[in-house]
Amino acid sequence: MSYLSTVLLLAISSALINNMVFHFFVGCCPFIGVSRRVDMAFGMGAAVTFVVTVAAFLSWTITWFVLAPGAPLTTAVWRWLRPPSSATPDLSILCYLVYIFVIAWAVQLVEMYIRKFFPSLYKAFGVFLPLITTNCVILFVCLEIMKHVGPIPGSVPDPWRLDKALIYAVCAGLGFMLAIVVMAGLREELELCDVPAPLKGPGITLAIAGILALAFLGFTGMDANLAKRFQSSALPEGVAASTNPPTHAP
Amino acid sequence: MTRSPHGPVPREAAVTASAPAPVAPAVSVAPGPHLHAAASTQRMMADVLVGLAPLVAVAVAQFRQHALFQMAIASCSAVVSEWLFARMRGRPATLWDLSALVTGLILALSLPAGAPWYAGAVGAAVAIGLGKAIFGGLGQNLFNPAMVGRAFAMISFPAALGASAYVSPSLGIEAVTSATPLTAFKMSGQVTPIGPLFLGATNGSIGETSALAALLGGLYLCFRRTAPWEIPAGAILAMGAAALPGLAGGGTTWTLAHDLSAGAFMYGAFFIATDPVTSPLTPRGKWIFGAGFGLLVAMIRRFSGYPEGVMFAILVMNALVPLINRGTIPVPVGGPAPQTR
Amino acid sequence: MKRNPILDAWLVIALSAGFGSSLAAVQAALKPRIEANKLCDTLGQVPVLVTSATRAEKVVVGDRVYYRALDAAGVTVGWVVPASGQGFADKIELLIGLDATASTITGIYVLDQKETPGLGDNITTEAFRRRFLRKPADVPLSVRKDGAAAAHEIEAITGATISSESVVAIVNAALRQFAGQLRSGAIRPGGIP
Amino acid sequence: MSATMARLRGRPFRGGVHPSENKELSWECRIETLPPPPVVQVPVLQHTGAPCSPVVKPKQEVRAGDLLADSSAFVSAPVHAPVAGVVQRETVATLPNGRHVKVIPIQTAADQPTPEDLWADVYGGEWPLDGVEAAEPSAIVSAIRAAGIVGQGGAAFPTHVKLTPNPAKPVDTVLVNGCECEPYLTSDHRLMLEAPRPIVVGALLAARACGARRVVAAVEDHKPGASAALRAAADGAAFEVIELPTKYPMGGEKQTVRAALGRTIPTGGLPLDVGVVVLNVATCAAIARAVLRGRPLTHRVVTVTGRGIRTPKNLLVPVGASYADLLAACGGLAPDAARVIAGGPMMGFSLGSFQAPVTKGTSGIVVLTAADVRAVEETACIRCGRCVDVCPLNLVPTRLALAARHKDWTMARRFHITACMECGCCAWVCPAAIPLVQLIRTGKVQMQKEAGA
Amino acid sequence: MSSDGPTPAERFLRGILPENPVLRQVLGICPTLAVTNTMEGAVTMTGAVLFVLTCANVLVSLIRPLLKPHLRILVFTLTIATFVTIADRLLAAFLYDMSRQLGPYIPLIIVNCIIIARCEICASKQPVRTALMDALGQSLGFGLALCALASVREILGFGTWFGKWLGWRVLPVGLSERVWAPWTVMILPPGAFIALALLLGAVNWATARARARKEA
Repeated sequence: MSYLSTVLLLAISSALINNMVFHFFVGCCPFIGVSRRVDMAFGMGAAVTFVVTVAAFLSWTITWFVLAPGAPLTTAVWRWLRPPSSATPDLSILCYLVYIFVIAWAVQLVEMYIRKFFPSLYKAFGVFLPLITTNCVILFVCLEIMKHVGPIPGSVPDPWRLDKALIYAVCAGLGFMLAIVVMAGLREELELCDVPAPLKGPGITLAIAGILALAFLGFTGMDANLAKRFQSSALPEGVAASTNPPTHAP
Repeated sequence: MTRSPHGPVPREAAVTASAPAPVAPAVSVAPGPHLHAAASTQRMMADVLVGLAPLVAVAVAQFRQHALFQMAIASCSAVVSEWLFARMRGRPATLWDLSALVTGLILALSLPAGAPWYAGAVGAAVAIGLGKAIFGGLGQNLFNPAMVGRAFAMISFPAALGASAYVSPSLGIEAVTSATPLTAFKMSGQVTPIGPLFLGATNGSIGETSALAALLGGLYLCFRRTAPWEIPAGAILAMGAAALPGLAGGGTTWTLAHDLSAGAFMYGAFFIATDPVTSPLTPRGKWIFGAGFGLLVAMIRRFSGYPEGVMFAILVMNALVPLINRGTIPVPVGGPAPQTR
Repeated sequence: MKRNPILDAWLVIALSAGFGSSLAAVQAALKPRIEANKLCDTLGQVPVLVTSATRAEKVVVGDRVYYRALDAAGVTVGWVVPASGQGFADKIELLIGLDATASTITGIYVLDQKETPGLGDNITTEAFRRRFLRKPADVPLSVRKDGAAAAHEIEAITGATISSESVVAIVNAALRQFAGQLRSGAIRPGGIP
Repeated sequence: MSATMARLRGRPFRGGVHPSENKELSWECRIETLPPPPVVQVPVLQHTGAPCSPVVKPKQEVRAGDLLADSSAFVSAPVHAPVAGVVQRETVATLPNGRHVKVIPIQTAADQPTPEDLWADVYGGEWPLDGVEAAEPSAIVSAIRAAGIVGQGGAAFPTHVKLTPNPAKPVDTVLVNGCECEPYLTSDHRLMLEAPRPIVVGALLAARACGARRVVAAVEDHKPGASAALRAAADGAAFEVIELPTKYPMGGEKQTVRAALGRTIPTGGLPLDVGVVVLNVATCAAIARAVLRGRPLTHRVVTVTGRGIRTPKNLLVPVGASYADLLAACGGLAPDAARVIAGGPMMGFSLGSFQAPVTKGTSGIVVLTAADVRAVEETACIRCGRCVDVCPLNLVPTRLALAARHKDWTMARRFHITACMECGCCAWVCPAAIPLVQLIRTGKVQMQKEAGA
Repeated sequence: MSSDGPTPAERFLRGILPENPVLRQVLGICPTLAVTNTMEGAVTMTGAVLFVLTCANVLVSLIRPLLKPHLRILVFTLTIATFVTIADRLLAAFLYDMSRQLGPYIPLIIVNCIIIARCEICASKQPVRTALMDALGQSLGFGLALCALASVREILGFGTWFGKWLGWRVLPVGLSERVWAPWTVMILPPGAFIALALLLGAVNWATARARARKEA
């Protein structure tokens, strides 16, 4: 399978099939809170995508080099210290602590950077940035990356290098953005509807999310079938090339 | 005096003329225009019922009492739910606008002949409740109610509505002893001949088997302007476009014509996607909606775990309608209005 | 008045130190147990999959991992072959139990799957898994929709033919590979203490 | 030529509707002259623009054509006495559109011209073409201003304002609007048949005043008699007649200009922006009368029709006569009359009281029966999009109405609420019988108010 | 909130319904939806939240005189993350099945708005006893919402209640598929959203009714 198809599969899988909101339920708070207007939703989605990418980069790097069992930096320091016990150092218990600080720091960093260099962009979605610290999408993506980081070969089933982690983060962010923008469009419409009073606000939003989740179930299995398709389409070409008799044989 | 569902529209009360001698009769005062075309919501819904007639006929001819059973269950459940939910909100139930009946019937026609009673009943109740009532009733729902109900029932009862539910030899009907054409093609690459596929001598949901019947009824609706022709046209064109990279058709024997005639594509394009409430407002939006629907159907059929994608495609496109509407605000003749402030 | 940030943050530093040590303590206390749990996830199934086995040992051949099931006396009484492959919706992960000579299936267990709930996920039910019991491991299995007749046939779950076929295909592929390993001598066959 | 192309395509403008016309009710009725009623009430504001102040005092005697009220504002038009008589104390009347205006009542004097004399004075007699060449453009404009001429198609915009040359926006075409697209109404039709000559002369005078080279009359193709009469009356002068397909609202300025000339008036703009001046046929006739005979605009033709009136007629009436006078002259209301409308049934206003005076802009009175006014219960909008299909301006009426209902002015602006011309096509076609036009109209007013506040 | 606010007992009761974190404040929706397809998940999650919230509230309340405004949030985060890590390890050690089932939703407690909101609103300003009762009340309220949702979902979706731990069946075993079938959708994401939507609607409806009665 080519690199491009891997990317495509990861994108489809994380944005459509295993959509952050509709499949994993993460990011529900902003999904309900900041989905009143399309432009605001778009700002929120963009901000999340941006921060999640930065956070993914940082957390992958830290996990790979420091936190994961057998991380090279930690191991080096460990050897230099020459402790009496010979066990491999494992700092993975610190993961959650480190991630949440990485996220908080990334948010600060992004905020400062944007305020300084893109004031117009800051105006557009600066207000959402502080909210993102407690957005579960970011932490969820970091945790997902953690599952796939293993500096020791064979320690995790499907190890990701940095590129895959970043692609996953961007696609997860875009999936969140898709969900929240679609929801905002629907909610703008909803303001003109005569929704029963007890269901107004979060109630109807959740109900719509339910219907959307139903709709998104239609994509189930798409990644697997596409993967099969890519594999099989790669094969026959090779086979055809080798079995085709030369038509203009000398 | 009329009552608007959004609260009373301010109107001058009817005035009795205090006029000189020749003016005797009472005249009423109302805003213009004072003439009205002979169209009504009820008539549009009745049109849909007429359009559905060929499908119902094929369904009954092919699946006999099982088709009647499904239609009765779903229609009754829909009408009863409509009444119930209207009562719960303390609103008068508008059963005579026929919209609940249409929803029930459209749902029933998308069920397999052998579906158990609760599939239609739960589906129709959910269609009216979750699909319509919680949004405020007729005209305000954001998703096609019948498809919401169908999706809910299908995900709830995979054994009763999934691909395997279509094969039920115990019904004693020849058509349902083998898998539906789409399932047969997707799972084992088996191609149903185009003739029976188009005419409807195949297995499938009771209303979807005959592309011809759907085409006849659908053209009637388009001719009556009850259904916008742009949506089916867009869907068919998009399916055709999808055939170019092999998304539709795709096999050497499974052609574009197969994809167009198989499953609920025609039924969905003409009867479900054209639901005015949940489709875009402008012609341009309708083209986009139809094309998106066609593409999604092709994609889901080809790549997802499900053999058929009409229902999911409708729901996904429904969700996009507000964004489509937003992007296709027509420019007034003479250009956009100058911003005064 | 400028404040010293380090002094200012003394509380944070103190808390960090406290939390760090408590975490270290938790880690030290619980790590063995957690590791055991993780291992148990696979090995816990060994006695179920292979009768009379009490423990198992890991056999690594290249990038593949197999488990040799041992009885209390340390005699090889069977094998556990992990296998995975594409199902209807997503990946299916299985454990296949074999007898000591790797000729008969003694059990099958689904570690992970995301098949359609209520339909495809019936592959995890005992009723379905029992259909693999005492099936030959040296002949490719095949799926029948209407009751298994021959020895190498597995009856499909009603309405979930694809999931059933997927499981059978995964089993066939894994067993073929395992048999190859045995034949090539990469794995020391069982039955010999 | 784009106009020809537009006609060939048979789609002169987008949208539009075909309500049943019912013009046959008064189609054949020759214009009759209404005998002067005992009192006429002349409103001081009959036009778009600043109201006039009275220049006469109560008990003062006036002759027909004497100035009653005037204003120094540019966008305004004076009013004149339509009949000889004695001025009474001014009162206030409510016009059909709901506006309260000052009116100057005149007690009609005993001696009045005979109907024949009146007809001869207003539309009859000779209308020589050589007068056109002789007139100075500025003199034409001031004569029009002095005669108090306003557009007689409905909007009643002061005509001299349109014709005053504007160097920034040169005019090349005068378009004579003979499209009477409202159902039932036939006053313009009858005028074109019975007095085509003053229309032609008036149009040529207007063209000279504003410097237009081309004069085009647009008439719908269901009144071939009218276009033939205009062609005959043109008599070799540079006066084209174009037949346009019959469709409502062909008479709207934007639609007529688009259909006849293939030019699109920008939203919020005027025909002037595309070098066109649009004049109603009756306005043209009034211009001719004002310039050639020095007579002010005091009379106009009004159609009184509908199945709810006993004898439908086209009447030449003095401005200020009450609706009751007109109805009485037509035999009164039939027993099943259900609604009396000032103007056409699409854009007109229904009347609660018949005491209101006829103004320079009143084109007709339509009396509908209970059978015509189907009482349709308003139901929920099912977004069928028919209003979008018929909107001649390519708007989305259902959204505009929804926005107005929820006072969502952001959305109203996004969907260009201010572009709406309130022609009523959307409400006519709406299967749910939603009062779209009314909602949009009140929405526009409220939006303006809130923006101003 | 000033110190002369509600008494500890009142705070405890408030958390359960009038200020229920899920049903009234609509906080912590993510775990509410994710873990409620079985009662076991709901109970385990409640336990984890109870542990973290109680510990965090008590600790924050203890050190509240030392808190500096600009470092406050930092301290909260540090505290919460530590206790979540401990809870996570405890579950992995003693309830491995549930730990596997809940997966990332246990660490996601760190960013659960309920906890940081309680630290901020209550614990950083109130004495230990109040903070403790507040934590208990909020956790119980959270648990109540979770269990309500999980009951609906598990009963409709599987036809069982505490099916894994206690094996209680609500639908009779061997019921024919022609007569009735469990609603699979309820254990999938759409069912979670829809069930919570209806639950919120029902609670709002009941509250509005009660208020109307009181006023009448």
